[in-house]
Amino acid sequence: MSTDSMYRLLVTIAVILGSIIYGFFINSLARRITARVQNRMGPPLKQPFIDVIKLYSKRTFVTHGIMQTLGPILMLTGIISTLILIPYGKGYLTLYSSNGDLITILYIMTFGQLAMALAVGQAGNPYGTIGVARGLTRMFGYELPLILALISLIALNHSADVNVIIANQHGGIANWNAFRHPFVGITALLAMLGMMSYQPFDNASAPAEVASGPITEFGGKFMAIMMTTNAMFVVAKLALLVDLFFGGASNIFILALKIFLLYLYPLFVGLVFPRFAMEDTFLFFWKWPTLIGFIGLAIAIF
Amino acid sequence: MGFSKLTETKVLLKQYFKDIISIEEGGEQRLIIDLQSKDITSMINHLKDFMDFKHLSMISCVDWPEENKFEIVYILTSYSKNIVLMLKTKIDRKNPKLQSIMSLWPQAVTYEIELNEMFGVFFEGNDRMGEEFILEDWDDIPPMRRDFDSLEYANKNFKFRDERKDKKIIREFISEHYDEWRKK
Amino acid sequence: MNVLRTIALILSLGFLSSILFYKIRELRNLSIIASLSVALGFVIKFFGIYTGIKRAFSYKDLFYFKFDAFSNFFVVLILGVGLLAILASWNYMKEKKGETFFYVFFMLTILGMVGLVYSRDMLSFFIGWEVMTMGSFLVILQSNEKDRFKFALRYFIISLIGAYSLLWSMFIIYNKVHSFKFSAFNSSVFTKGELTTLLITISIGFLIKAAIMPFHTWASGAYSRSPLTFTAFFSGAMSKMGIYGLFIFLYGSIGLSAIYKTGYNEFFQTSYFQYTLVWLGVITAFLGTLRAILSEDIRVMLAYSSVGQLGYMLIGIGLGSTLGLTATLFHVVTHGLFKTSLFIVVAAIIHRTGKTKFHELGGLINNMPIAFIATLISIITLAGIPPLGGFATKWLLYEAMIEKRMFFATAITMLASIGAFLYAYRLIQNLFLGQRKLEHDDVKPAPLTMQIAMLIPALGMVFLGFFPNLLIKYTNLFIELINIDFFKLGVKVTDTAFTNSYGYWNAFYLGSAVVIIFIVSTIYYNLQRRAKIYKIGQLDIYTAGEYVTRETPLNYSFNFYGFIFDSLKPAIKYSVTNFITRISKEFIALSDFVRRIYTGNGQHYAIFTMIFTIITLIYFLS
Amino acid sequence: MKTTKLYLGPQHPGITGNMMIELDVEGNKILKSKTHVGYLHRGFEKLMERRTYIQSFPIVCRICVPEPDVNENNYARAVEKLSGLEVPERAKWIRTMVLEMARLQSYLLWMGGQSGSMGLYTMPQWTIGDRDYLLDRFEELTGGRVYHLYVWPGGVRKDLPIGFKTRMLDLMDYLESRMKDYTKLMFENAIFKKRAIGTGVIPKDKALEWGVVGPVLRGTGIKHDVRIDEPYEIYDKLEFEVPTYEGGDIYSRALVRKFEFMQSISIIRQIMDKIPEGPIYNRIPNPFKWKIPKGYTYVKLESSRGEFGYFMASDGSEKLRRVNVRGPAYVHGISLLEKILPGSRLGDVSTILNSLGVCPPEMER
Amino acid sequence: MDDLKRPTLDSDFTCDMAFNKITKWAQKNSLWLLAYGTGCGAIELSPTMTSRYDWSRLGIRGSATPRQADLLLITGYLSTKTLKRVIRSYEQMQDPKYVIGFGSCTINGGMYYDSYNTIKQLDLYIPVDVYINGCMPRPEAVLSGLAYLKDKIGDKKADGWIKYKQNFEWYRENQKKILKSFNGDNMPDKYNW
Repeated sequence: MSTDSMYRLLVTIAVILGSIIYGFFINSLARRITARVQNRMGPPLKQPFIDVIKLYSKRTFVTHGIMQTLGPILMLTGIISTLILIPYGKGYLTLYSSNGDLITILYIMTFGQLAMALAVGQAGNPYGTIGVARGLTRMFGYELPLILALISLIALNHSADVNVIIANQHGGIANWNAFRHPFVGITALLAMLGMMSYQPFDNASAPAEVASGPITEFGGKFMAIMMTTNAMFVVAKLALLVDLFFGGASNIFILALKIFLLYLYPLFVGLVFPRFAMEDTFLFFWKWPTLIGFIGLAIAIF
Repeated sequence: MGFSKLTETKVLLKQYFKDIISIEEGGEQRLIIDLQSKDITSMINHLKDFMDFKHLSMISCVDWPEENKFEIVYILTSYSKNIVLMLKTKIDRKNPKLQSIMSLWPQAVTYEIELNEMFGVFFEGNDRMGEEFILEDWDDIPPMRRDFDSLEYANKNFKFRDERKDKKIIREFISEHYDEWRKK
Repeated sequence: MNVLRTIALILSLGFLSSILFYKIRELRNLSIIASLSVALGFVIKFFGIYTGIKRAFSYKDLFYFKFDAFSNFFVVLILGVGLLAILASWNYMKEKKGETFFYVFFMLTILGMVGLVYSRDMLSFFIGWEVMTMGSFLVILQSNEKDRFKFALRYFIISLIGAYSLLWSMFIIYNKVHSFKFSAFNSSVFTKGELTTLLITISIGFLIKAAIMPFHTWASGAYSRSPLTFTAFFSGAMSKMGIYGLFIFLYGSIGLSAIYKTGYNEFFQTSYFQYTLVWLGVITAFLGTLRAILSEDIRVMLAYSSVGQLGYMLIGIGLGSTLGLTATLFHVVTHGLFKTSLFIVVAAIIHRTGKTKFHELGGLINNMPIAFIATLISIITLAGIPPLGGFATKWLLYEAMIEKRMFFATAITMLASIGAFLYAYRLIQNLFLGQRKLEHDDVKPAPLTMQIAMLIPALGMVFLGFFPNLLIKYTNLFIELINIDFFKLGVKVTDTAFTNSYGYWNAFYLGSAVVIIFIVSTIYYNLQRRAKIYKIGQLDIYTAGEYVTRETPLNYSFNFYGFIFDSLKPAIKYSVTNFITRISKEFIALSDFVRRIYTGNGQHYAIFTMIFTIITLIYFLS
Repeated sequence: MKTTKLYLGPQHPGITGNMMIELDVEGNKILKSKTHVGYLHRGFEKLMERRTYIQSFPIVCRICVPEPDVNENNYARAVEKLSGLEVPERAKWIRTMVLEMARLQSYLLWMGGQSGSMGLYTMPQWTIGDRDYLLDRFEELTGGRVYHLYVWPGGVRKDLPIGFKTRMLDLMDYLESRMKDYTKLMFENAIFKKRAIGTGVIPKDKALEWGVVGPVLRGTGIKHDVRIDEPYEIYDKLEFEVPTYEGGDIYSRALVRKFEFMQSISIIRQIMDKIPEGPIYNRIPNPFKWKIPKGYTYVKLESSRGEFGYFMASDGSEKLRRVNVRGPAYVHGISLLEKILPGSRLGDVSTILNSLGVCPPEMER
Repeated sequence: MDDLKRPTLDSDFTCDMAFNKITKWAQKNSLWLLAYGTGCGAIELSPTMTSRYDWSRLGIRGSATPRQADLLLITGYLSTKTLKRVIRSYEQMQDPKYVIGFGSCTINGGMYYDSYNTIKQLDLYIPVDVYINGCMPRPEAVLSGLAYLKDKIGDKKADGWIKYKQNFEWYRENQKKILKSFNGDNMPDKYNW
């Protein structure tokens, strides 16, 4: 193990832990902001950390079978392997993104979701299965605009390597992808609403309709791992979107700031909109965002 | 203005139904009618179809153990005439039977199931009789009958907290001294 | 000794033994398996070696056969999948009504296919093709499904149409080139119009066998109504013959330059014909997946999923670049693997429970753990999730399409592969997870032979996931044989890293990374020692406080993706099958009208003849 | 079995209160729904037969939790009708004000529930937060936030505190201004409209026959309101309109409730201006020996969810023979729900339930 | 179906792990409350939840299912039918779990002392950690009750769930006296998760 790869390994571990902590930090900030909008105080900033420690200190864990125990572990694996493929900056911060391009990242994201879906299936709760079916339908919905945006990016930069895409966006804000190619940017932002599973599209885990959806049967330690993976997944997705559309970041702090600002967008949309019905969610993504996406792609090719 | 409508409906009902036991006005928009149990359904049909009593407010039952009778009360409202009509009929308490009016109003089913569970009144023509509506695994006699004492049932089934050492019934104590306290 | 003759001898021995020993089941099965495995071993041993063995065989300069990597690639697939299918059907077909004939016709189909693949001239190709279709038609009849005749007949008629269009194209070639040999074709002789008709007739013939969208109506019926272990072979290997046929006719004999002659487009650097092939593949992939998502019967869903996957292969061929061909060949192998394993799993389930609908099954994970593992690995490959082999095909295909600047097509194919993830999850959820029904409590695990037949492809997929470059070595062997300068921008394979101008992907590195992280997270998971883990029963779930019994139906499986169906309902009713059923109705109405003429009494016939004679007289006199 | 049995049971975040809807679901569509009640039954009608008239006064307001004043008012008027007790004029004005305040806070609670079930979590925070200011007024007037024990047979227990009028009028202006925000956030919200229009539709011709009452009936376009059909208290001296909207779906019911919310504010303003002076309470004889002659009466009033009636029978002793409460939820929650839910989507169950204003305790008392 | 071994009380409840202080602090400051309005007091929970009183300041959050909840509020009187569901929800909650009884109905039957359908004393059936008095306690009273519970958790006195496990037979015995259909097949005798 040459010093270079050892050093890169240490940086990766640091980035993974950092993304957990930063994910929780953003989550608690989001809770404070929603509380302020609803003119109330909101929980203290360290609340997500307290929740996870409490969940870990639970005394009994209940599982229905081997798959439900394996589910969270595989989900953690899926999320971490997505994280290491996304560049977080220059030099060692590009982690192992030299081993997988945009298509690999797009596909390895589904690994975590499949693991959780299987764990929910094993639990045998009808609410869980309905929640997963809804989540997958929503994914099937928002993937189309997302793919259109990514493919048009590949067409524009003549390469599927994320580092190359970042490199092409150097210079001022003017030539960030989101502004240089407006249509592609708008499609990606609309698709992002679906990815973040916030209010207008949180019918997978809607408490009123399907009691807390997929995580109905998960308590204690499984719920703790679910929350950490959720936090990491949010950071990973946002980092990817920042890299692709908002010019990546030279150092980690600018990246953190950009991630937080981008995170505010689905948050505020979610605060003022009720939930779509399931069919409308699916159709929403296949109507306007897809049209804009096609236009963006057409412009990108010709 | 409602007054004239009241007497007009009263006269109409009288000449339509010969053997009404009694019909009088209880309050300015209320009409109380007593009937035999056998022609209740025909009366209600007539009221609903011709006399525009479209809204069934309630079916209730009053228990008269001393006369050994259940008194079933149908409360109908006519929105156009603004009249609330209480149709009362007395049925035997030993095996209370009555014709169901399920076909007229769907919500009548719920009232009849409740009366069956609470009083034991049996409505023919309603297939959901005996269905568990409110009480679960109830083994005693229907609870709303007068001869069922709920305090004695509570003492038998539930254990009270035993700190009440003095066992004094506060209510009797207050009722005796109420008048002196008011004078002070 | 001539390699070809030995292989033919071994296989015909197997065929004969299936006829002679039909009484003794063990002997017959063992002899068939022996013959197949010996033949397979033989082919693998001499796969790439061309020196020192006689490998060509011709008869009366009409039938030419050749033994080289070009056809061995497919022969290995046929014999391998055939072996697994027969191994699985040892228990599956035991005591079933059509067992004896099942093996006979199965061997006949295999013989036809091997002959077809080794043939180097159109005549023997066509004979092998017919033997294969006939064999498979007869095997479908051996299953004990009620409505198997209707669907077998439909399959047979449509394949017949395909065969005739192939025959038509052969005659066009013959009367211009006067020889059936593939290599004897030179495009100068043909005019542009003739070339296009030639291409169209050939593609119709092969697209029918490969069940591509407009001609796919027979697929769901034939796949689901035939004995399931044979369907594993049917969709695992036989549907690839259409791809092989397209390949050998278009690139083997006609050649790229001739295709370009029929109209070339600079932007996409392909001919219009190939561009239509690509879009046919894309549409098949998308609509096949959509149809699979919304189907209720397990076998019908897997059938439509095969239709969808074949769409991917067609795209690869349509692109006409080395990367496209490697993607197709890679997908031929992976699809062969996971489809065989999935069909054998479903065969085992139906063998044990007798149920074929999603909503009748559920919670079989504890009864059939091996089947669960095999299905899990197959659906991960089906959905193309990185650590396993499925992702290699997806990556290669997308790189090839991007290389050819077909971006819209890439977008829709990617969406189709996400759709594949949807029905893959439904397959494993409704069969193995969820609440187990009362009557399935004592379901025994899959029979031993079936379990072996499931696990071998699963191991193959895992192996492919980590070392895809070994398969690339064989595909490159395949492509070098064709002396056409394809679009040279192939993929540079350095040990397990795939790099080409657009992107890169390192299979082994990613696979090992996932395994290491899995170990790390299990350690992280077991950090908490204090708590106790209780394994609880099936009914202890959150039911909003209510008490439930084993009879309450708690499985959510019917109309699983009802949302997609409701939102796409207006678009779904224009499906191809409705279109064909409408045509057939009008056809029946027409024939009913014509039938009225035969009224059955003499005077009418007399009048008709008299009128007829008068008309002809007038016609000739004037 | 094609269908899945889902229990939107007693412990379910989507259900308002403590009842159970047993659904047979196929995919996303509901085939059959059955409501199970009885989780909050404490046999309160039996208990009232064991208590004298004044003793059952504290029990009466605990029947329906979101709107206790409706029960108090009904019970008081029923006893007055049976015993022929007279109520002073000022007490009637105060009683009407209390009823209208109860309607306001119930509508605020409804707005929170309706939007919460649809996922708009900002709206409940706002509306239930503003409802609390109304509860402060109740606390000031009656001493209790939810259970007020204020309106009893013979009049009202306490007079208006000093300065109550100005504080109430300020609150009315505040609520009126807040309504603009609610309209922008909920009633005019595009997604709310998309989900509300056309779901949970009650056909206009069957509405009366199914026993639909209150805002739900007015939502189907039929104009009936107990305050106009049979004006009790001082409703004949006040000017207010009763809205009707066509469509019979969730959105038309929402508009009806929004319009009535504004009407209640104007009613309270009228009361505050024209309330006469005078005594507030006619003393009743010694409650333990107060015998009421034999008689039957049925008293009803317009609660925020519909016609709320009390059937009372007295038999001349100091305890009443029979009381039977007829709340709107009794019909809306059981027989009406079993007619609307089949055919609608699984996701809309709790939205429809909230739009019908179902309050489980009044279903099984 | 393997036979479930019921959670026996062994050392790990009492042993003092090194970071026990941190877990106590975490359990104290993050209480997830089961969304189950069992009685008439539930109406006072909504103002406590929303912007005016807002219990999320104390780190309390509602949870839809018993699996994630650690706090069960019995808000007011409890009819026998609801008691059966409360027992199932309570047993499905993960340890350590706490119960708060609202109002006088849970203490001695309250106003419905003579009703045939409500239980008179809650802690015969499930262990109760904190009682909040008041016939429907006000939001301030609810918050003070919750604060009191947090202190009790802080110094390890809130051990209702240990009591439930220790004398599980006694509780099951009382429950069976009232719930007639307890030993039906759908109501398993053992600790149903």
